[in-house]
Amino acid sequence: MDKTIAPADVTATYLLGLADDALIYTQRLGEWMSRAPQIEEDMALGNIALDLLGQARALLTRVGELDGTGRDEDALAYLRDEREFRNVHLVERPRGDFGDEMARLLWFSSYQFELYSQLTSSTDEVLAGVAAKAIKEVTYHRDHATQWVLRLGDGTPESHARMQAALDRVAPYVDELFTDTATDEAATTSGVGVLPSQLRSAATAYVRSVVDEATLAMPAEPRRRARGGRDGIHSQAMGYLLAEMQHIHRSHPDATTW
Amino acid sequence: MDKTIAPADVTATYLLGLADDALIYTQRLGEWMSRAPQIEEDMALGNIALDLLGQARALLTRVGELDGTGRDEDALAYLRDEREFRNVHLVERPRGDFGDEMARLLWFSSYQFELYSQLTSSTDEVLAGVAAKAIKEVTYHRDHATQWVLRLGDGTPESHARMQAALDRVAPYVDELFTDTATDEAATTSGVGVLPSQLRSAATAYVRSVVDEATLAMPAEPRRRARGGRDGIHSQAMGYLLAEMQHIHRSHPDATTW
Amino acid sequence: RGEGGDFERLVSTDGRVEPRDEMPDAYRQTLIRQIAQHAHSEIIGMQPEGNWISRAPSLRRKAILLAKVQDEAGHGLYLYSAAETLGVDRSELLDKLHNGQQKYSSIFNYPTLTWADVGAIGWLVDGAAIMNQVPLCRCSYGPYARAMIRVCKEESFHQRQGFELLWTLSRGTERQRAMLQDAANRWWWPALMMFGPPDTGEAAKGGHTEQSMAWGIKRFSNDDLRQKFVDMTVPQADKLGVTLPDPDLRWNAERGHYDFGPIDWDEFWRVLKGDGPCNEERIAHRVSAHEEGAWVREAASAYADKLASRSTGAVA
Amino acid sequence: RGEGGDFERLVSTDGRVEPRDEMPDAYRQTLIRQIAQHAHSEIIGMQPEGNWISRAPSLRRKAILLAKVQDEAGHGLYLYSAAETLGVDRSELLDKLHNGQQKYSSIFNYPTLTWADVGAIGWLVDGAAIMNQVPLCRCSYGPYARAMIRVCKEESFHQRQGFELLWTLSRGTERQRAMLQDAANRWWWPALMMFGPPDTGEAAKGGHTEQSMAWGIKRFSNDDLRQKFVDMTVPQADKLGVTLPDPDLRWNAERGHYDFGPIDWDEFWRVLKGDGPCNEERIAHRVSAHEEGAWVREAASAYADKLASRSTGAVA
Repeated sequence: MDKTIAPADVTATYLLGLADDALIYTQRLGEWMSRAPQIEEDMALGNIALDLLGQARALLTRVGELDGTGRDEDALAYLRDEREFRNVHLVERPRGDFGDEMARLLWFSSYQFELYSQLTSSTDEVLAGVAAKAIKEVTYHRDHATQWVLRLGDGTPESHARMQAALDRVAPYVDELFTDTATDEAATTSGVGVLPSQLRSAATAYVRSVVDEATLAMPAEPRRRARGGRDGIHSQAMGYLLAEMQHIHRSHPDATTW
Repeated sequence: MDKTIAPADVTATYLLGLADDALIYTQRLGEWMSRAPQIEEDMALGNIALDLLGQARALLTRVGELDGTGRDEDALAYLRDEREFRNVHLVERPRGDFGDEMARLLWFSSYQFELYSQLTSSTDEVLAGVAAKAIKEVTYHRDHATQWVLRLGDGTPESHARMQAALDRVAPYVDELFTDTATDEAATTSGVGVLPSQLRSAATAYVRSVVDEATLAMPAEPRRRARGGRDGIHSQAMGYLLAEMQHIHRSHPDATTW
Repeated sequence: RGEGGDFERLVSTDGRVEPRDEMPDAYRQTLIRQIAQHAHSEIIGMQPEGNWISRAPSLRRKAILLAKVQDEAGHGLYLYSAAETLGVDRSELLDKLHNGQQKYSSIFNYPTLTWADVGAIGWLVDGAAIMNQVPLCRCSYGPYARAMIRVCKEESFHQRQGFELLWTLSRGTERQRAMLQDAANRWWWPALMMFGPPDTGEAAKGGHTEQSMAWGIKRFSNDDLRQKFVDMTVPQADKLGVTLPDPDLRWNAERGHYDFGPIDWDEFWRVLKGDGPCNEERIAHRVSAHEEGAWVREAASAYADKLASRSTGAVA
Repeated sequence: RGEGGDFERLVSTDGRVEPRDEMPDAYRQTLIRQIAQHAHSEIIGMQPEGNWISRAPSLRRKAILLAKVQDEAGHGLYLYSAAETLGVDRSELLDKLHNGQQKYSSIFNYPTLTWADVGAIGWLVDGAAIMNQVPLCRCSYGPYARAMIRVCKEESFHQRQGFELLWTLSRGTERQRAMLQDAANRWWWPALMMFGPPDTGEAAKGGHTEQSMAWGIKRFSNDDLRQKFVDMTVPQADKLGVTLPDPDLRWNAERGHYDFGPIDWDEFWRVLKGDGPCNEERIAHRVSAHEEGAWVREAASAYADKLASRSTGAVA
C-alpha cells in the first residue's frame, strides 16, 4: 500500500496515521454521547473526543499541505476510501461496554502520551506544535482512564470481572500500536517521527502499574493480533463506520461549504 | 411534500411508495442472512428479500419512465435523500428478534396480499403485471409468516410470550399501512391504485385469524402510531439505513456501471 | 429567618429565596417539578442532536456539535444540582424521568431527519428556550436563578451557532437551501408550542401561571413569550431566505407585533401524551443507557467507600 | 452385502458406497470430518459475502449477491444432510463448529474490505473451491458425490458471476480498476493456500492424501490441484488486466505449466491456528445467531410435538 495509494511524502503518510487514529477514535467516542453511565461521563468522553478531533484536524490540514494534493481536512476525512485510512484497529473497534472503552482509552492514551512526549521535538514544526498541545490533553485522558480502571477493577466483584474481561478483549489490538512500519522508520530517520516500538516499554509499564493497582491481571499473550491498519487493511467494522461518517458529505458532491 | 419534492406525476408518486416499501424491507431482511435461527430460515428470508427486491426494481424502473426524470432503478435507489423516500415506517424499523420479524412480515405480507390482489386490474399495465407476479410471491410470504406465528405462539411458554411482545411492539406501525394519502386518492380515481383504507378489514381479519389460532391476542389500540412515511417523514433509523445502502454507490459518482 | 413572613417578604420585594430559607411546600414542589423537567429536557435533548455527531458533514461542524451536546449534559448537571438544594436527589429525579412521572420538553419527541435540523434546533428550539429562560435568571429561587444565568449564556451561543449553520446552508446549493426550508417547515410550529398552551384571556383561568407569577417563578405569560419569540424570529427567517409555514403570518402595525395563525393544540396534546414520533425511543434510549451503566455507578460507589474506609483505617 | 469384502471391492472398482453399506470406521470418520468441514465452510462463507448485501452498489448486484449467499445456505444444507447419512446429526456438527472441534476453510478468516472482494471471492475462492470439488463428484461415497454435483453446478455459476463483476470493474473508472487490482493482490495467495499444504514429493510422507486416495475420496494431490488452478486462472487475470502479486509467476513451456513463487505457509498455519483477521469474529457471529435462535428452534420443535400428539389423539 505504501507504494501505490499512500501519499508519496513520508511525512504526510506518517502524519496521516496519527490523524486517522484520532479521527476514527473520535467517531467511536462520539457514540457515547447520551449513552454514558452517568452525565459527568457524557461530558468527559465528549471532552476527550473533542481533544482528539482537534488533533485530527490539525494533522489532516498539515497532511494536505505536505502531500501536494491540496486536500483540506474535510476532503481527507470524507472523500478517502477505506483502504486509504491508516489508523490502527484499536480505534475502529466497535463500541463495547464501558469497561471496553476504558481499556481502549487506557492503552491508547498511554501510547499517545509516550508518542507526543517525544514528538514535541519533531523536525516538522506543525507536528511539534500539535504534540506540545496534545501532551496536556493526553495526560488528562490517561488519568481519566486510570481512575476508571481503578474504580472498576477494585470496585465490585462484577465490575472487577467485567474490567478484566475488557482488558482481555482489548489485548489483541495492543501490539499494532507498537509495531514499526517502513513509514515509521523513514519518518524517524528524517527526524519527523518516532519508532512506535520505542514507546512500547514505557506505555506498557504505565498500563501495568494501573492494572496492578486495580487488582487486575495483565492479559496473557493473545492468540491473535490485529495488524495492517497502517497499510489500510482494516476490520469489517470500518466500512460501516465510514458509511455513517461520510454519507451526508458524499451525498452533496457539489456543496462547497457546510 | 407531495407538492415540492415528490415526482409530479401521481402514478409515479404512487408507485414510488410501493417500490420503497419493497426496497427498504429488502434491506432489513437482508440483515438476517447468516443470522437466522436455522439455515432453512436464512434461505427463506433470502427468498423473500429477493422477491421484494424484484418488485422494487420493476416498480422503480417504471417510476423513472413515468416521472420524466429519466432516472433508472439505481439512480432512484441510491441517489435520493431520506426525505424523498416514501416507504412506511414498518419496513424501516430496525431488525428486532425473530418474533419481531415474523410479526412485521405477517402484517406486511397480509397488506401486500390484499394490495396486489386488487392491483392486478390497475390501469397501469406495468403495475398490473408486477401485481400478477407478486401475488404468488406474497402468498408464500404470508404463509411463511403464518406458519411461524403459529409455531411461536403455540410453541413454548417463552416463545408465546416473545411472540406476543413482538406483536405488541409492531402494533404502532400497522395503522400507517392502511391510511390514505392524497396521492392514494388521486391514483385510485385514475384507476391506477387502490385506497389503502379499503385493504384494512381483509388484512386485519387475516392477521386476526392467525393470531387467534396461535393462541395469541390482538394488541390493544397502541398509544402511539407511526405516520408520515409516505410524505418522507421517517424515523431516525432511516438515515443510518440509507447511509449503509448508498455509501459505496455515492462514493463513486463517476462510475457508470457496476 | 424562621418566620413564615420572610418568604412572602422576600418574594414580594424581588429578593432571592435560598435553600436554607423556609418556603411553602407548594412553592418547593413547584420548583422541584419545574427544575427537574428543565434538567430532563437538557438530558433528553442530547439525543436528537447526538443523532448527527457521527454524520456531521464537516469536521468543524462535528466539533461544534460535540461541544454543544456536551454543554447540554453540563446544563443538566447544573439544574439537577439546583433541584438537589430543594431536598431531592438526582437519582430520584432520573427514576421519575424514566418511569414517566416527570416530563421533559415535548419538542424532543420530534426526530432530527436531516443535517439542517441540527441548525433548526439551535435557531428555533434554543431560541424559544432562551426566551423562556431569560426571565428565570431573575427567578425568586436563588440556585435556580444562578443556574439559569450560566445556561442562558451558553444557550445564546448555541442559538447563534445554529443560525450560522443555517445561514451557511442558505448560501449553498439548491439542495442545501431546500434542506433548510424543509427544516424550518417542520420545526416552526413545534417551536411555538414550546411556550405551552395559551394562558391569557379566557385561557388564564385554572392554569398555574398566576400562582407561579405571584411566587416570582414566572415573569411573563406563555402567550407574551410566544409573541416575543415570533417577533424576534420572523426577521431572522427573512435573513435566511426562509418562508415560515404560516400563511397568516404578517406584521400588524397597529399591535406592533406579528400576527400568526392558530396553533394545532391537538397535536401538542397528542405528542405530550405519548403519541409523538419519538416518545418511546427517547425514554428507551435513556433507560437503556442508565441500566447499562448501573454496574459502573455501583463500582464507583463501592470504590469510594473502600477508599474512605482505608483512609479511616489509616487514621485509626 | 454385509461382508467386509464389499467395501474394498466397491472402492477398487470405482463403485459408490451407500449409507446402508458397511464401511470401515476410519473411512466413515474421515468422511464425516471432511463433509462437515465442507458444510461449515459454506455456512461461515455466508458471512464475508453477506457483509456486502446491504451495501451492494447496484440493485442488480444486490440481487445476485443475495441469491448467492442464499445458495451457500443451501449448499450447507445438502452437505449436512450428506453427513447425516453417516450417522451424525446437524446439531452435533454445529456444536463442533461452534466450540472449535471442527474447522471451516481458513479462507473465510480474511475480511471483505471492498466491493471488489465480492467479485474476487467468486472468481478466486469459488474458482479454487470448484477445482477441489469437481473430483469429489466422483467420490466413493454416494451421498457426498451427489451433493457435490449439485454444489459444483451452482458454484460454477457463482464463479462466472464473480468474474463478470470484476470484468465490469475492469472496464470502469480508475478507482474501480484500482479496487479490482487491490482485491486480486489480497486474495491471490490465500486462494492458493486453499488447496492445503504440499502433499507431493518430500511432503507426501505422513499426510492423509495417500489413504484418502486409496479410499476414492481424494483423486488428485493438493499440489496438482493448485497447479491446475494457477494454469486456469492466470489467463483470466490477463483478461481482467490484473497483475497477480507474484513476481515469479511465468509460463514454463517445458513443464507446460505456470511456475509460481513460494507460498507463505507460516501465514497459513498462523491463520489456521486462530491468528487470522476474522477467526474470532466469524465464530462469534455464528454462535450468536445460533444462541439467539435457540428459542425459535425450541418453539418449532414443541409445536411439532403438539401437532403430532393432537393427530395421535384424534386417531385414538
